[in-house]
Amino acid sequence: MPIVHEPVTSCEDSFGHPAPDVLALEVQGLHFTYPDGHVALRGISLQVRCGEKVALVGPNGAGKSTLLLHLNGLLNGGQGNIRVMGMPVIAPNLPLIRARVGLVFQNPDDQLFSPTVYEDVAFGPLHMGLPEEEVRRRVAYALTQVGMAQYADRLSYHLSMGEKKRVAIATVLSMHPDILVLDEPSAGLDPRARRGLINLLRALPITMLASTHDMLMVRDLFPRTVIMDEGRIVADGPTEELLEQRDLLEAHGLEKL
Amino acid sequence: MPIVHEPVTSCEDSFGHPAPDVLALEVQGLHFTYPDGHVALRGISLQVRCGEKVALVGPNGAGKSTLLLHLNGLLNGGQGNIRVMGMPVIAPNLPLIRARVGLVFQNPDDQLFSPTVYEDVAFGPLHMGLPEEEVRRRVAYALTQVGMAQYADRLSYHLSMGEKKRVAIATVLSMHPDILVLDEPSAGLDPRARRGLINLLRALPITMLASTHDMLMVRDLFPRTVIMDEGRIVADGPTEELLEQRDLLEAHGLEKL
Amino acid sequence: MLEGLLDRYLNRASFVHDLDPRVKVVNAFLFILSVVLLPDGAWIAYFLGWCAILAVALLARVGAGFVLRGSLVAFPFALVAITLVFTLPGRPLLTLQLGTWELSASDAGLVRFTSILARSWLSVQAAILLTATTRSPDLLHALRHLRVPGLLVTILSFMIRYLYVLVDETTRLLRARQARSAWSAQGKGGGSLFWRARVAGNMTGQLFLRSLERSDRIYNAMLARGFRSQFVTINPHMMRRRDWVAGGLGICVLLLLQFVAHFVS
Amino acid sequence: MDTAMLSHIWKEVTTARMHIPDGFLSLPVALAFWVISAGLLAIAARRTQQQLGERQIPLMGVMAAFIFAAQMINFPVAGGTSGHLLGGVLAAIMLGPWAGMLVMACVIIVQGLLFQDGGLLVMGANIFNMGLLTAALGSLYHGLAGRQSKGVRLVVAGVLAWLSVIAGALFTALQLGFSGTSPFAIVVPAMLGVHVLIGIGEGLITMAALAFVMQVRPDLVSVEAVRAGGGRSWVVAGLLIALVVAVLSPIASADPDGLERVAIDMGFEEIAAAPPYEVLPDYVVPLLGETPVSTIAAGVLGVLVVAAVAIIVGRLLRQRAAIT
Ligand SMILES: Nc1ncnc2c1ncn2[C@@H]1O[C@H](COP(=O)(O)OP(=O)(O)OP(=O)(O)O)[C@@H](O)[C@H]1O
Ligand SMILES: Nc1ncnc2c1ncn2[C@@H]1O[C@H](COP(=O)(O)OP(=O)(O)OP(=O)(O)O)[C@@H](O)[C@H]1O
Ligand SMILES: [Mg+2]
Ligand SMILES: [Mg+2]
Repeated sequence: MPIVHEPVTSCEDSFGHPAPDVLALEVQGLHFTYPDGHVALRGISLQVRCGEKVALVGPNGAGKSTLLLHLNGLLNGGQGNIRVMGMPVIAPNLPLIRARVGLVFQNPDDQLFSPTVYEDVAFGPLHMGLPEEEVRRRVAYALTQVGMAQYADRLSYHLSMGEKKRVAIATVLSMHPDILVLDEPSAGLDPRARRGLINLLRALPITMLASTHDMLMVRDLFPRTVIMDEGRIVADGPTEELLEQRDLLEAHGLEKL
Repeated sequence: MPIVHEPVTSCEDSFGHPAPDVLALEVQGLHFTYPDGHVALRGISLQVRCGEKVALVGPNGAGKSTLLLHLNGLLNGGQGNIRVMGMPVIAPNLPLIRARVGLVFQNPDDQLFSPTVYEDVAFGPLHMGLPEEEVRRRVAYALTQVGMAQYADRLSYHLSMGEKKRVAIATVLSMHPDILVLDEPSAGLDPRARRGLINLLRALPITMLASTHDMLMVRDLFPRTVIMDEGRIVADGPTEELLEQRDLLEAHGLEKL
Repeated sequence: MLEGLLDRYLNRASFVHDLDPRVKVVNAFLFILSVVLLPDGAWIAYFLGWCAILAVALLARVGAGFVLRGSLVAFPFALVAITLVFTLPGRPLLTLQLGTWELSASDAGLVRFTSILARSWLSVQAAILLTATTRSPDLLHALRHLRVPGLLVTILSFMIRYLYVLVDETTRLLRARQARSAWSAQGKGGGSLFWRARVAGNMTGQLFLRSLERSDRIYNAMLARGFRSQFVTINPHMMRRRDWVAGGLGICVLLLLQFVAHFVS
Repeated sequence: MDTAMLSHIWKEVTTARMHIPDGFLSLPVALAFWVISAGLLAIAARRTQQQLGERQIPLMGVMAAFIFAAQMINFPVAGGTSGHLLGGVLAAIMLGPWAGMLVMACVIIVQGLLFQDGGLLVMGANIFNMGLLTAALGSLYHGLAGRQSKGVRLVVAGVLAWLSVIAGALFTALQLGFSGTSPFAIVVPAMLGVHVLIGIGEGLITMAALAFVMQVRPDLVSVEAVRAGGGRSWVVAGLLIALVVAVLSPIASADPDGLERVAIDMGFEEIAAAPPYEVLPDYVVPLLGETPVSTIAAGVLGVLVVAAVAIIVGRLLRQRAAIT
């Protein structure tokens, strides 16, 4: 049975109101080296509070995806501590952690592997062993949240890129996660779909950490930005301030808008 | 033997100087329906002069890729005429056409199908039947143009996305095309690699037609823009003017910067 | 995660790396052939064979440890042969009492089992040395020039190119599934066996369709660059003096092995 | 030996991937199968070329990479084991028998050549067992179920996939036996016993993958597509090859050890000593007997049983479909 080292908290207090003082995510001194010897993370420390929306930016190869994969234990074996809602991310906790951290991958094709939209969104709840009634409820809820309720019976394979992105997000929303972790959510979308996604993410009342190269989206959506380069966090602060610092941005392969 | 209906022209006059009055590309009343019945192009007419750099923008599914595939005869069977450097794009001319139109696909992994960079760049010249000496010369030329001369012996798989894009461009430059046709060249690149690509494309002295969603690149690189939607060209003119027309852009899923 | 597993080539500058791949392929193949032909119990010859492997590994600067570690892949298969120890008739060495049954290991069985293991182990190491010192494109060139049908070699080269791409794609698919494989706090979860199998099948089917579409795009990319039914390549390899010498030397070693095995011990 | 190694061994043993390493087959057996495989491959290459033309090159290459990658997709079964795909039947159903053979052969060549998963000298045997034989069985699908209802087609595909694993294991066992690497009386029942279970995973994944494609791209697996893919002659050809090999390989085997009399005092406990053999059904060994002749007969019988089950199941299902 799961080991949980501390009482499990939630981003909602006992009255169902948001609890902004709770730490949703806590990373301390995380180091990671790939088996081939490539050092990808060199001491990452990061805290995200409930309800925050944080952008993670940096050049290709900075280690953003590597960090995100750690957050629900898909990669491990490095040094350092990670806690999700107070629970340490260690092997025995993983089955629980994975329901709390909703990881949305860059390419929705990787995430949508069932024939129909319904089955894709139901995968998480079904794997959690929820009763069928509850699964249906959750699928309906998640699809409604992303505005795809009428798509339940469509084949995922034939959706447009923008629709796939939305369904991919629904596949983790159906697990009622506390934190949504997104890897390059706006990649490959045309301007209209991108705008729709930004509006969707803004409206979702959930803690969010997203890696991206899309500085326009960072400006429009994320109040806080973390800049990574070469496996380190080189800046962390309010987006407005960081986006003004041309030198900082240019030193890390980013562009001032 | 190749059928050529009119004297073959070139983007260089007989002294090797650029000849900006020659029509590099001429599309007239092009209609196309996919075998499954989906109508993708509904009467496209477009002219591109030698030396022009033209952006092709429009929402997902507008038919941009479909149009580009027609330009060197990878799709055919629709109504309408296409001429490349005065040559009609018809089956007997295809071997000549394909050397004149360099098509760079969106995903460089699809374009780089040989084990090493060298073999990929040599593929075009080899299949044009050029002698080995000339092939080597052209590979060296093309790789130098994209700044990847020292990468010849690397395995394509191990390159970064930005490097792959450059090599993909080299694979068609080695065929000495008159026109470079690019499908979403900046997709998937981080800001730094994107900037490098834009500079590279700007420096290449060659006619260019590129489909893209990247309005920043359109503004920086292409003096002329063509907007497509639902298989039709809905606007064609100087980029500066088009980018000012908020209503036009929004009606076709594009964003004003 | 799989990159290290996938790429067996060790990028070093060495005499062995520099040899013509044809020489390496032929020598590796002949070495394996010769090892398989060694009789049971030819310990000296096995040892000499191993010395040859070590020498090449040192010369190639790949390290004996690398070769050794890799060679353990054949180990599980030994289970198949271990029964020989107990079934071949011979002088009993050791008798185990298992319940009411008596197991006796015979000397002949042990010799045969160990010999099979030794030969297999030597063969695997030769194959590892080949891939550690020869890049896959060169390996394919060698095959092409050794008269393996060109069509097959071309298909193999496409396969190897897209192997990396598809293995990455699959890794991401598996990760995406794993990321959502949560259990409820009550300790329930996992789904039924058939459901899990169905999900795996769905993933396989999806990967198939994506691959099929990719092959279409690749075909388009080939056509766009002038491909017309015939594949053209340039031969980058020339046999030099040292290639001939190395090849000849290798064959001498093999003959020596056979001589030792049959006439010395 | 560390735990990683142990789990590696356990994985190898409990998956359908029976790559024989070099050294475990005698030279005559290895060479005989090289000849058979090379011959079949030559035919396969020619037939695929006729069907697909120049498009074949990227298609076969990417499909071979697909099978290789698909073999990584697993699903947890129980006790740390997992079900995997071998893919021969799936490849033959999706691409047709000849293309399926070519693809599977490429997979095994690359596994042996680049990753030492299976030897070089024994590659012919590995290609035969896991590639040609499985794809040939897969080709039965078109004759048996090509025009049936969706459910029948899926069941036939699943049964064939299950049988293909068993047939591959049977041939692996026979080759090992003829090489004198393992006594027939142990290796044949043990391999069959283990793979009767392992094959279930193969069957399930193959069915589900086919169902997915039927639902998402029905045009690819429609009756017309199927008709282009295969013919009845395949059933006969596949069977004949299998039979010929089963009869010929003992003659090719120069190693008399393989035909050595199995020690009579051998019991089942030592079989149980090796974890993979735990599932060995007791009754298989007496049935096979102890003499070389009966062992060959067992091999032939195995092939026939496998084929007969395939055909009977197909027939039954077809009749049922005709009634409903
Ligand atoms: N499986 C792997 N094995 C070895 N090295 C890897 C692996 N995956 C990634 N890397 C390396 O680790 C570093 C960090 O990679 P990561 O994918 O986390 O970067 P990223 O910041 O997400 O970049 P991008 O913006 O391109 O997505 C890179 O240098 C990359 O080459
Ligand atoms: N092989 C095909 N069969 C049937 N329909 C297709 C095929 N390829 C594309 N289409 C359809 O044709 C239309 C035009 O597609 P196309 O790929 O040209 O759009 P695009 O403008 O390039 O879009 P994007 O910005 O997403 O690349 C789309 O509606 C698409 O669904
Ligand atoms: Mg990333
Ligand atoms: Mg497109």
